[in-house]
Amino acid sequence: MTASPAGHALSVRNLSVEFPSGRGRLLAIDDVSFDVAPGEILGLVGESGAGKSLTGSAIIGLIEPPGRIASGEILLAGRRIDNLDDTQMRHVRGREIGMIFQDPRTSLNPLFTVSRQLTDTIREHRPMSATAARQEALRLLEMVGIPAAAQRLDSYPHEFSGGMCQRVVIALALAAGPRLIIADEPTTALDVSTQAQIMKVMKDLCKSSGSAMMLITHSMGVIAALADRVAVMYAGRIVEIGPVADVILHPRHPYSKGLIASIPSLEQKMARFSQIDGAMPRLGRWPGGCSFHPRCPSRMDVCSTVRPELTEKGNAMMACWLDAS
Amino acid sequence: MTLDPAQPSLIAVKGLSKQFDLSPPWWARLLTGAQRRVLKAVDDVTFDIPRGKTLGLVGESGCGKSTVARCVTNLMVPTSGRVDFNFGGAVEPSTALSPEGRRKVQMIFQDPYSSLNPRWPISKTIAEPLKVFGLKTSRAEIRDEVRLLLETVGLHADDAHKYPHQFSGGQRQRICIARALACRSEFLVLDEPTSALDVSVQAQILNVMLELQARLHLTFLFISHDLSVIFQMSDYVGVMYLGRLVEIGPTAEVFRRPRHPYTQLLLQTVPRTNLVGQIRAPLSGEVPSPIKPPGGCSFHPRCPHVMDVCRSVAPKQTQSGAELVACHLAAG
Amino acid sequence: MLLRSMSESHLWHSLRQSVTTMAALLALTVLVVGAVFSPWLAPTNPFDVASLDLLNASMPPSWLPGGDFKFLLGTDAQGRDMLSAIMFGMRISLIVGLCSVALAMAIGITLGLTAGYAGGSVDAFIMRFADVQLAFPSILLALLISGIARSTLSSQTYQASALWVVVLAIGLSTWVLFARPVRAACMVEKTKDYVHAARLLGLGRVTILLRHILPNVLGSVLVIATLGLGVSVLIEASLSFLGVGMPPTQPSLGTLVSSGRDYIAAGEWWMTLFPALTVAVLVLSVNLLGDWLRDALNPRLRLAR
Amino acid sequence: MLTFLIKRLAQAGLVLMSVSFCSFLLFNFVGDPVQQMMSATASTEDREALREQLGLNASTPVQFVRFVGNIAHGNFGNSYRLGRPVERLIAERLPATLELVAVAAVFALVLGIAMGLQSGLAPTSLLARITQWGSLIGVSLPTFFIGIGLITVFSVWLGWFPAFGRGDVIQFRWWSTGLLTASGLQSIVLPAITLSLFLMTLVMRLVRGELLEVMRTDYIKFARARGLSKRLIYLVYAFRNTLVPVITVIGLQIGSLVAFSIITETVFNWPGLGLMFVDAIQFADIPVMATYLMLVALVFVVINLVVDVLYLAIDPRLRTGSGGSGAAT
Repeated sequence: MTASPAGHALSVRNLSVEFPSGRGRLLAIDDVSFDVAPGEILGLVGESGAGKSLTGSAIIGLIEPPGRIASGEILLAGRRIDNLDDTQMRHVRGREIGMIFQDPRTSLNPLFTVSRQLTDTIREHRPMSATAARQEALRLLEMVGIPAAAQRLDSYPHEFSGGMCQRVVIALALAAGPRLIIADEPTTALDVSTQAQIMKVMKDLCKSSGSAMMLITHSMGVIAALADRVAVMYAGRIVEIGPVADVILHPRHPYSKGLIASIPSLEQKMARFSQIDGAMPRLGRWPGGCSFHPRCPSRMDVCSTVRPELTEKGNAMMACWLDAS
Repeated sequence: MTLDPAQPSLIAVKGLSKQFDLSPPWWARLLTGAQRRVLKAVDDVTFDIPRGKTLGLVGESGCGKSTVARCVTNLMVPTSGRVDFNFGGAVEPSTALSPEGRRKVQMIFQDPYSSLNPRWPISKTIAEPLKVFGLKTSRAEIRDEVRLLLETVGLHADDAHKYPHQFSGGQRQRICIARALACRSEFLVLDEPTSALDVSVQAQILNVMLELQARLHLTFLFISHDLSVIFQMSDYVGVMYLGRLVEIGPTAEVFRRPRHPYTQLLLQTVPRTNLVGQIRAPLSGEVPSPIKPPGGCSFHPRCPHVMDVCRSVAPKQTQSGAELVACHLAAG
Repeated sequence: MLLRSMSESHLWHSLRQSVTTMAALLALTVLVVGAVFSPWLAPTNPFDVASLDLLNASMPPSWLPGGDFKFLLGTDAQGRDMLSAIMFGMRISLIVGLCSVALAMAIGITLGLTAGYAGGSVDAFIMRFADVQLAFPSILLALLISGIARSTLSSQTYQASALWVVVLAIGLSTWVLFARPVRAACMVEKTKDYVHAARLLGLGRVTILLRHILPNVLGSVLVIATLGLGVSVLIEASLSFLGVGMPPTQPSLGTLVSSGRDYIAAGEWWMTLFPALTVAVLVLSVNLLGDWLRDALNPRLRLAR
Repeated sequence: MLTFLIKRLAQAGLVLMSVSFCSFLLFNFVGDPVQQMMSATASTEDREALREQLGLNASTPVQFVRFVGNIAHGNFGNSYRLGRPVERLIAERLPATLELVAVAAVFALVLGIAMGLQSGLAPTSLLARITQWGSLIGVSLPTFFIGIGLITVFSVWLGWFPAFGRGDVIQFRWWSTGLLTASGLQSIVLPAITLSLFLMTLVMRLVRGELLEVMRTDYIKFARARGLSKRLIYLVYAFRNTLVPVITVIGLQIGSLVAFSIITETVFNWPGLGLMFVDAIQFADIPVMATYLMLVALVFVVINLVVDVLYLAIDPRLRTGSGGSGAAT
């Protein structure tokens, strides 16, 4: 946290997102801060309902109403983008932030050719003739590794396999050369062997273009393979953030510990799985103090009343009262 | 071959095939010259499961593992082949199961959100098999049994009157297990039972299943695309690719020394948390459409060890150590 | 059963949120009470020929010059009190509407469930049948059926059974309204795992359909039934307007509009306007209620999957 | 693709066959034609002769084949009431109805789609709320009431438009058009509005509903995340996806526009087929009824074939015929 916000591709400061409801306003993201350096891949990991996808939507300014950003700042290369109006934000989306969604088959409009969707996106952000845009579309498809791209340019999405569709989606997200890519579960809908290919494409592209990436996933394996740093989210907050090797191999927050321990191992057969009891509470039923305390094996009195803040512990930061003193 | 000659098999599947005819109607084929299109979802699959053991079936989407599950439980009628059960008495083919036999074969489904009738309180769902099979008759007995079953799977007995939407995914999966237990089933098909759940909840559900298996001596057919779950849960594992069983054997053996190149590929590409920063992937290749599988060995276009014979001849299953492998390499 | 599991509090809460729905419910209650209890509530009995007096004919509503407070909404050309005629007419309109919805629902649900669950050639046959049916828009079919009844029955039998002919005509021409969504919903439900679980218990098709699937498609049926009531009342009114629905001896709202129509040119608009307005308010409030039901049940249905 | 079209053509043929069979049944079993055609005093021999002459003594299948053959030759029999060939009557009345339906359909589609888009894209705007309410009232009002109301206001009170009839028409061979004369245009305004209102509100609600549905899909979210302009997202991407389900319903409903023209024509005394049909029902004029039915079915079938072709134009997935590859795993 030493560099100035300007040095970061993305800085999120004290971000909170709320949903008005019958029972008052519900905080779905509560005071989240993190940075992503240029060329860095930050993994955002957590179970469903932790608020990781919502964080991604908040950054690109596409939270579904009635949800809205309650407080905090989002800075893209030092420029505040959370208070931009719709037109200004439209020029940020696609041009400066690219987004990749989970299901490649539903992400592409089934009624338009791949080239149409690509050229529309390219020409939206870069003044270019139709033929030049088509050339660029071809270049993008080749870049993401679509074989015989020239012949497939005018195909419709249903003529592609799942993995090929996701490559097209990546090409679309990269069409205007964004400085930040938000990838929301980019490999979840794919088969294991295809998954690895897509991860490789994403990692290579990040390295070669210098774009930063925010990788949102529930899979620790994907995080381990791709990310440089990882933030673990629970109930709308970051509970632990640090370099991947530290957090995944030596987690210290009881939740990260439990989460990683509950992943079935491929190395050693166990008689019983290590489990965290209970489940993540639903939105609006989050307990006070540390919201993990009802499930925490090492909870203390303080945990149920006072909320721990993120504090530095070695290479990583975590929000826990354990060895806080 | 049987997986464990010392143990009697509870279920034996022989030459199971299931085809779906996707061809256009005959008049359209006549007029447009279109070809018949037959999807071989399952192609000549043979295996057996010893009593009290777990066979894991693993493979990518479209490999036919769910179709096997449906054929085994009689939700689908196989095109050919047979499924025989032996619950200790006579051998019963699955197509002619007695009500008693049917009761013993139950299934846990993937989607906990659709596997419970949303209009029924869960007590009614769990009580249904008790009534249908006449296991309990009086109202008080049924109520007590439902409470007992709920506690067995780790839920509160007082929640019996609640409706499915009041439960989380993991809790619903427990309710489904309770329904299967209500049948006093002996053989459970688990079709991706945890793939809709979060990791920490997955661990809970898998633990429940392990405990119940040990206590009630249950036999499992465990279907999953997750290699590590299969590794942990099963005694034997079968690997499927495009409708065929390419490798089957004791879990430890298959995972330690995979013999089929496809199994090797799967094990190599699965992301592991202990390998930080490593992506081990072949550059290209995807599962082809099961409607038009490649000729010969259907894996040959992706196989790094492909030989000429692979393109033309489909390999037969051959014994290799404690395993059966369908590969020309293993055949020597 | 349905409402209980939807939890009454939820429906009630959403009902109180919507002012228009409350208003519609109120209007509907007033109209239905007025119609059901018309023999006791109506100021006069419009069918009692003895009480008619031609001196009272064509009187404007009571608040206009020449109006009489005895006849709040004026009188028709025979001196009938319009208010009473409307209340009695609405009774007939509602009976026809409800009966024909019930008929359409019975046919539609049965065929829809059968087609959806059986699939294959049974499904194809029923749905082709529905397609042919769709080629005859409902009002046309209703016209045809009452036309046939008119030409086959003697005029006396026809008069006596006019109500049932109209019910039959509307019911037979609107069943597709139910059959298609029920079939679609049934096809969705039957692939769900709770149905598979029921099949594993060895339950028969009929048992599964009635115990498991039917309760789960009732939500959409309820919405269609509400909207269908509006449609039925409209068709009945149109048929009567065209002179092939309810005869003047048993006047429904549509019949009243139709018989008052000739007097518009003479400036005696109330004979048409008031019955027509009643139809409009009736159908509007039914539609509002249906819309609200759909919105109130839908997110719930989606959540419960 | 060819399979798809052949299938639809076969279905269309099936519909026409069933409808002509219904018409045939109408002819033969409802109301004895001999009874209708001869006076009550005619002798039994005369009746028998006429029977023979009409071919009524042949077996039912033979009669049906003859019936279809007659239709194929454009011979629909004589009207009981007017004693003239039905095809002539139809030909005289057809232009009036088709013009009315066409004008109403254009009204309904253009305004309905425009209002639907508007209220779907800005569901909370004042205009959207007004159209939303208007549409609800629109589907709740009986067609005849709208017609009577329009006549009362615009003809009786204001005197802007004629209350009935078609105005002056120009004859082109057998087709007569009212669209080329001032009085003809004036005359068509009120009936066309009356007829179009129901479809217009339906189209509007449908477009709005489908658009809201499409706006929730991943590909629209992804298009927004790529920073595409609103115009492109709404009017090109989302609109085309909205059209797929919308044209099906529109296809079905344009058919029913023909049916609803019965009421409109009655209210406005419009000299079209609907008016003729109502008269035919009153007098049990079976040949006219039967022919009208077949005509409506034909219109329905033709419109639906057009819809199918539109489908092919809009949805590439149908063109390659690979729709059904998502089989069980």
